[in-house]
Amino acid sequence: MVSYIFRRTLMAIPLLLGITILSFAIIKAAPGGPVAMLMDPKMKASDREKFEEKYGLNDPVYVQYFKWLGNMAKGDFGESLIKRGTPVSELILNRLPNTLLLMTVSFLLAVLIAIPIGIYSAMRPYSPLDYTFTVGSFLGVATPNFWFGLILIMFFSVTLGWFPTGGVATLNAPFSLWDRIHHLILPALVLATADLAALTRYTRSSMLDVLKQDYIRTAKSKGFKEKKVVIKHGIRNGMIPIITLFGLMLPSFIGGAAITEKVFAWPGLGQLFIDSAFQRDYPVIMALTVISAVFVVIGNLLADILYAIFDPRIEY
Amino acid sequence: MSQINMEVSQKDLQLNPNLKSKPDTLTRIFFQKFTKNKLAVIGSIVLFIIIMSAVLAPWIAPYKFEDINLLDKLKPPSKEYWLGTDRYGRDIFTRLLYGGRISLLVGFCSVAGALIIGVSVGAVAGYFGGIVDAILMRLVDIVISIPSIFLLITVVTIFKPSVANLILIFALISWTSTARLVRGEFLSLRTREFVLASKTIGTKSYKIIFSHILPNAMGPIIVSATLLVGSVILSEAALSYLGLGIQPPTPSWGNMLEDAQNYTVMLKAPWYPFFPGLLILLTVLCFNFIGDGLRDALDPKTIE
Amino acid sequence: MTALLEVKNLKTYFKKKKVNIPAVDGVDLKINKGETVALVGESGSGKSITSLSIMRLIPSPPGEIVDGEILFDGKDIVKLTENDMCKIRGNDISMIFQEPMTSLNPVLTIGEQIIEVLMYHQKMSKSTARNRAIEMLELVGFSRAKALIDDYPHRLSGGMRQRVMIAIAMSCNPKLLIADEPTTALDVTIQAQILDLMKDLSKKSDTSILIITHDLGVVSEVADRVVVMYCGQVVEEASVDDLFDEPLHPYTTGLMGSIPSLDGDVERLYSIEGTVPPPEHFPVGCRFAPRCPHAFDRCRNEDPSLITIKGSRSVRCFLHGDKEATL
Amino acid sequence: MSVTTAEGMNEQAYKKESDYILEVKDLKKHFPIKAGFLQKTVGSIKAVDGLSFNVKRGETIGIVGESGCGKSTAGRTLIRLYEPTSGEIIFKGRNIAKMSEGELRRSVRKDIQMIFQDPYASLNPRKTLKAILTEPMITHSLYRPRERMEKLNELLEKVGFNPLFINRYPHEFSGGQRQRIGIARALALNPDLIIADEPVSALDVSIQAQIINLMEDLQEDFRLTYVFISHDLSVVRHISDRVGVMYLGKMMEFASKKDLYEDPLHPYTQALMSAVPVPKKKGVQARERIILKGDLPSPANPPQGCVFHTRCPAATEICSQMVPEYKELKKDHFVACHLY
Amino acid sequence: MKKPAWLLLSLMLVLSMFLAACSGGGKTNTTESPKGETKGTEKEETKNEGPVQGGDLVIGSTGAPTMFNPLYSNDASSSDIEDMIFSQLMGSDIGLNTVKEGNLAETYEASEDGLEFTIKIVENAKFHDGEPLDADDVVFTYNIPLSPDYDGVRKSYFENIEKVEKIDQYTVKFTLKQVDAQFPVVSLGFGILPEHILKDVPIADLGEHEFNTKNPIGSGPFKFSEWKDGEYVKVVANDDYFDGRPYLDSVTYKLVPDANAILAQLQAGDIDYYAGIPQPDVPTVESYADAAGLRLESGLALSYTYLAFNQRDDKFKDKKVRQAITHAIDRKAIVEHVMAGLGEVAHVPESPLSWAYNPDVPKFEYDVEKAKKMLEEEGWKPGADGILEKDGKKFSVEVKTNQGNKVREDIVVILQKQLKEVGIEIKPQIVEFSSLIADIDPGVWNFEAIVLGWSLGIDPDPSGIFHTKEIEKGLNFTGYSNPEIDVLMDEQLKELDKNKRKEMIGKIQALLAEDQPYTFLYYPKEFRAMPKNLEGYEFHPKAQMYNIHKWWLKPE
Repeated sequence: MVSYIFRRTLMAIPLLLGITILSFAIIKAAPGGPVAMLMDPKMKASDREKFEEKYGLNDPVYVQYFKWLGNMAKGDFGESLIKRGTPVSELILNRLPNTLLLMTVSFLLAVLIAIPIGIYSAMRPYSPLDYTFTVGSFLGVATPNFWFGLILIMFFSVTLGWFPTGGVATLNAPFSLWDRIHHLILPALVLATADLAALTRYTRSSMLDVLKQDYIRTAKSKGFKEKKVVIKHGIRNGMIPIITLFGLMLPSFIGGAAITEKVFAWPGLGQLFIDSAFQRDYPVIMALTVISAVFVVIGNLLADILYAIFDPRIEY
Repeated sequence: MSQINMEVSQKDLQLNPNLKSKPDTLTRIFFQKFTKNKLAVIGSIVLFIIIMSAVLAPWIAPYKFEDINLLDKLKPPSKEYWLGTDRYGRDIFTRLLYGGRISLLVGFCSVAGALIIGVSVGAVAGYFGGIVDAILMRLVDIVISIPSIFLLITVVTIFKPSVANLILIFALISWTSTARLVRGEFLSLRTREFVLASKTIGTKSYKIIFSHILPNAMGPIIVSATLLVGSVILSEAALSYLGLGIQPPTPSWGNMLEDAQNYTVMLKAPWYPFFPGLLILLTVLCFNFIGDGLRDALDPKTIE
Repeated sequence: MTALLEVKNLKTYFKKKKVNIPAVDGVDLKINKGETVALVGESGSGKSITSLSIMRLIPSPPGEIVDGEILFDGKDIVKLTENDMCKIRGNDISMIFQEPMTSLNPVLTIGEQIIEVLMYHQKMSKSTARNRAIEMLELVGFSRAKALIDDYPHRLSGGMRQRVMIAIAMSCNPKLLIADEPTTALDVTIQAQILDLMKDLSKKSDTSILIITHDLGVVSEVADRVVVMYCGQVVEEASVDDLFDEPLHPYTTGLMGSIPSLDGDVERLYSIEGTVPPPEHFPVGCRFAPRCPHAFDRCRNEDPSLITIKGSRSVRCFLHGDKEATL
Repeated sequence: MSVTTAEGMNEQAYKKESDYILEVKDLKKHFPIKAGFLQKTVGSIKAVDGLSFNVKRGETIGIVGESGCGKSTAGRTLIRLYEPTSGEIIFKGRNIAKMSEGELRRSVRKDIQMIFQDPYASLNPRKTLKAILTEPMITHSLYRPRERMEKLNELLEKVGFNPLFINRYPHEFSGGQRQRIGIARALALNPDLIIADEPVSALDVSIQAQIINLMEDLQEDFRLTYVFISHDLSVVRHISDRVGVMYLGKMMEFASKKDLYEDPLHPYTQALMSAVPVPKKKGVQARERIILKGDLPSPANPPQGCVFHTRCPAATEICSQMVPEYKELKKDHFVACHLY
Repeated sequence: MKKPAWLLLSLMLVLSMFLAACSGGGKTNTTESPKGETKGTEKEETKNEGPVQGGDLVIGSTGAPTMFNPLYSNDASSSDIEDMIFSQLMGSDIGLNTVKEGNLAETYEASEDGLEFTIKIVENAKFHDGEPLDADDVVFTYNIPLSPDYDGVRKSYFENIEKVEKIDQYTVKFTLKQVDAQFPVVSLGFGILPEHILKDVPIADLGEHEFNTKNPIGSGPFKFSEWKDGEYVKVVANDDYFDGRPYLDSVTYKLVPDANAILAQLQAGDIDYYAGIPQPDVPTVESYADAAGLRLESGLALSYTYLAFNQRDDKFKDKKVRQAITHAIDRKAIVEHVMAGLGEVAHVPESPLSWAYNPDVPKFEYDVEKAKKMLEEEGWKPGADGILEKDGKKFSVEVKTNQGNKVREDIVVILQKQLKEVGIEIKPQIVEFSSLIADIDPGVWNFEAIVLGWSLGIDPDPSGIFHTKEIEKGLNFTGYSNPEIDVLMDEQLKELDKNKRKEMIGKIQALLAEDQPYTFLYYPKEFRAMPKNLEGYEFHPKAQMYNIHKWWLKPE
């Protein structure tokens, strides 16, 4: 297992390199640069050149890439070009907990809702409730985040006043767990609805598959009641294909919440990603792609480990 | 001769009672299975109506989509404006019809593009395997691993958001899942006995790919394509939110919804976002249901 | 000898597009205490559905027992509530299946899969159940049962898994063991091991066995009595010796003729024309008539009934029926 | 046309070239096992490990063995669906083991055909019978289009299938009927040699007999040579002229049907035969059964010496150390065992 | 074996909660003491009408600040906060006059030739760390951008300074290279940095120094307290502010990136003050203002929105054509419908608020017929499809504007409709901001026409945008060139007499209006929402935080 993890980590290096090369190429191909943000009627072209020179923005792209790569290999992500002087790592570390919290909670929310629904649907396929869940989950997926988010804010926060309008915590108030949860609910809900449909559908079809298996018949022939059969013999087997889906959802951990974060003024990495992309803050963008890629690698690794936990047939 | 045959057939029918008197064409089986899934049928009908009204927009629409009537801004649904008007007093019904043309065009064409790339890459990787497969799949991994929102923003910035470019961009971004899927299908199909049988006959690789493997992989490919259409329409809406979607005044459902995501509009004209939202929902829903229906109808396993 | 299980006129239908498909259509079956009965037939004959009906494991909605009685120890299983049936399944009647590779849950250890039955039916504590499970594994021939108990099924070969299945099925000392094609998926050398084991166990514990198979070789190896099914009906029933000596029904005869022999040569195999019709297309009259070389007009119009002849055996055929029936 | 027995053929052909249509010499097929860091090849599954036998024109060679013994791999390697690891496959005097795919297609593919086990998987569900059966002719540009239809009808009649059904799809037919189609497809190119990989094991007993009879009839009509692979000893006995018994990728015993079944020499063959349950016959004493211990060892890690020694009731010291020679004990009766 | 899976998941959750809690916990440590209510005061229960101390004001912003160093930052959010943290030598009043009152300059004297300025600074100014602010700090601050190592964006603001000298502890002298009428406005409005903290920092590193982000120390009315990236910036009252302690205890500058969400926050009371209400939403905010305890203050903003023509393009070379286009545009309707009527039609590139504004310039009012006629005179004739043609070329224009600005997008849509009337086809192209800026970069000039806005300085000098010398390297991206105006623009900068200068600039404005390098669309009216009980507020068109130390919340 340890050697497997080690091997997988080594195998991730070409993947990481590929991702950084592609990202670097794309972002450099986009017109404009960080100095475009600094437009000022009084600014002279020479001032800009000084800035560009200082940050090596006039070098050939491959030189810039290798310089960046060299620094990154040393663990140095560089400094933001827009928030000059702020290390990229600091920018990211400030927001990483927020993103992790939001994504994990929304993901768990989605899982906690979707899996029981999926299992129920598989147990009673084509029942009225199954249809209801199906339509309901697609409703979630077909509602754009930005619109759904604003609706929730207008209704639950402005009209009813049940939830805060945004942010991670009440301003100027001491830390309280309840306050944090209170702020988390609406954005997590918006994000969860998007994942809900896919998860429900996968769980349903996976469980349908499992419930047709011979060992389920065996379990029934042992005299167990349906509930026990499904819980003890069905779920763990049914979860195995879902793990793949978990792995596929992980890349969206960084960028996936961007729009929701914006609507709920949630200071997460997704927003930082969008802002940096618009501002051409190259070091931040590159650091975020690297982190995102690392997430993917970790996610896949985690999925593999989960596979091994759920499925004893898999050994590394 | 036909008489003799008929006679034999009678006996065959008797001995093989599961043989129907008329041959089952694949199309008929397809329809039989498809129509069994009620949601899929309803989905097809609704989608057909949506597509037809988009296609026939110039004949159905009571106004021109770019006609501004500044005196009738944000009017509620009425006899004059069936679904009300937007912030410029343009008829929402008209814009929805034309918006459907753009949204569906972008959806279909992007997915067609994604399929062309994805199927080619997946087929080559899955059929030939080995180093070709390894390289192509790493490429897929790389594209999948970069957050799509970042890809969208930057690629749109590079190419500029015209309808044609958006189609290109969505195709460039969404081919990966198809490629993975097709590769998987090819990997499993290439060891199937009918493919082996074809090999023992001496059939050439390209012919095996196109005539034996691809038709049998079409089911999952089409299903994933239907799901992709919905997600492209939603991505266009998200891009519109970032201001990089279809350029005004050309309507798309996405940019109409974005236009309606406005505090004033939502307070004063809540019906405005409702309609494009409903159409996006309906379309995505229809595609998903049709996808479900197609999954069952096209599955060669269930044919047998 | 008393009957442990008596199936009377069992009809299990499947509903498909509002049409009833008679998968099992009036089956009578009797198993005495300690007896091994073989249910023989090709695929589509309804033998597996019969066994699943006895277990009340017919997938419902589509399937339903529409008529008949299944008397087990005097109780009619058909009328039991699902709760009461759960107490019988795995305890009084247990079952092993054709596919040992897929019949064990891959994510649970072998031990867990035996222990759970014991804890559930015998209300044993976990540790007692564990000891009993080890005993059972030893009983089915595993020498290193203590180590094996914490292993997962994927580490075992097909033959070993089938032995585990037998251990699970036998752990509560059932009165009846239903074995649905228990050796079909196994190699001959392994099949021999399993058949030996089953014979041995039934002798030791006085368990009745209903073995379902299409392999007449297996039948002659283990069964006391044979019931031949075709198209959802019993077409012939006899003791194993009688049947192999003198098969009465043309289907049984045909079946026996179709099998190449290991000992002697025949120039050409006997073959039954045509195929088994699917349940939705069962013909009127005798269901075997379209394939029967002896069929005459009556066979194509009238449904023969199962009649007892020569005291102990019965057959569903007009060729034999009438003489005896008039007696 | 008169029945040409294997012996008859033998005598006639002896003076000409080789009287063997197919000679297999020390054929090996190893599948690599990849593992560890960087997925290096760390071992191999020796699916077929030194197989030698020959096939005379017009005869039927039966190959029996339990699952995992490599008989199907052997069949697929013979027809070059798998690349042989080493060894020679001499078909009509030419070694096809290392032939390029193009040359195979030009000169050999047509002459060797295969019948597969699974009648459901071996027919493309999306093609009509017509498409399935004309594909071989089109691939090899045989016949003119109109003649193809005639040939097709002829083929179908031969396999007992109503030509009226040529526009139907495989799913409309039962397993037995599909297997007939599979056979017709193999015949479409007028092959010399047919490798039949478990052609009847997926079929019901009554259908199995139909197909066996059909194959026997066709052998006469088309002067076919069969390599018949099966796990069913009775079926193999019925159809074959000579029979080989495989175990863990190796040939244990190879002899004429009569020799093998009446006087099996190898302990494995003996055990195999005794294990088959046979319907009782009055007055016939039940045979004594040899129950083999344990299971088949993994072909990735076969036992040292004789591969069968772990389960052999007659194993001695030497069996675990030396690989027994595959030798001709009697005329045309080969066996690999230290007992002899 | 089943347990670890759930354990792992819950561990992940707990871990992320913990991490988040840590960052939250950090906040409680740095916040002085929790101030429960945002509005109202507790301390002094005075019933008189005088100002009351206390309270926290939450200011909303969609933009995030980048750093707090006026010599390096260049965005509105940063300068909002810099305005509170730093104090400067000179400033402007609500009438846009340059004043020393409320700023560090106590006296301000210019020499006869206009090349030397002597400024005496107040003696009671102190930095937030208690160090007094004196001439050394001023000299230090002004020498930074004069250094060749300086890599900030403000160099041109100081280019005309020859040297800065300390005369005595509280007096400094600026020497200019040449006469510069806008010097006091442009160059003296920068916050003074503390020499005692930064003197050892090499100037090349100053742009990245952590002073800018972690610990800015100025002498302004508020002290920097905390910056949580992406959430808020908090400043607290400076008790030692030389102009008197601010009444507010603290100001929280809250970031809400979504323009609609910020209006929701305003309505819900999560934001007290917001200056960026889009004009189309003003009626909406007005409708809920009362219930939310808000009031709106408004005035013209110091900016204008325009349609610029690329004059390298043959279509736009002729000023008659540009004039005709202006005639064809119904700017009143644009103001009415896009801006909800909240703005004024513009004719010159200067705000009516400015002392140099010249109302008496050539105007090209909405007149479709005249526009058609003028275009026809220039050879543009309607083609078969109604679109004008000349020499076989259609009058089709791609109009770009930046993404993320709804009002500009709307303008383009309406322009398309209006110009169609005269036969000009408009193809809107909404471009992401960075790439739009790249499109108008010197040498690139990849546009035909563009809708943008200029924010104006306090000083009315128009040369940065319309002078010929600004084409090659500056912001005259339209390529407009008029030698007569060039001369006037150079001269007005050297004119120290305000009245004479006003006359010269007025002439420039008239000429620019005649030439129509842009179609000047409108001057927007800006609306700022604030608590009903906010007192001491004065609407300054340029600085939303103007005199914030004078603001106070009236107890209810």
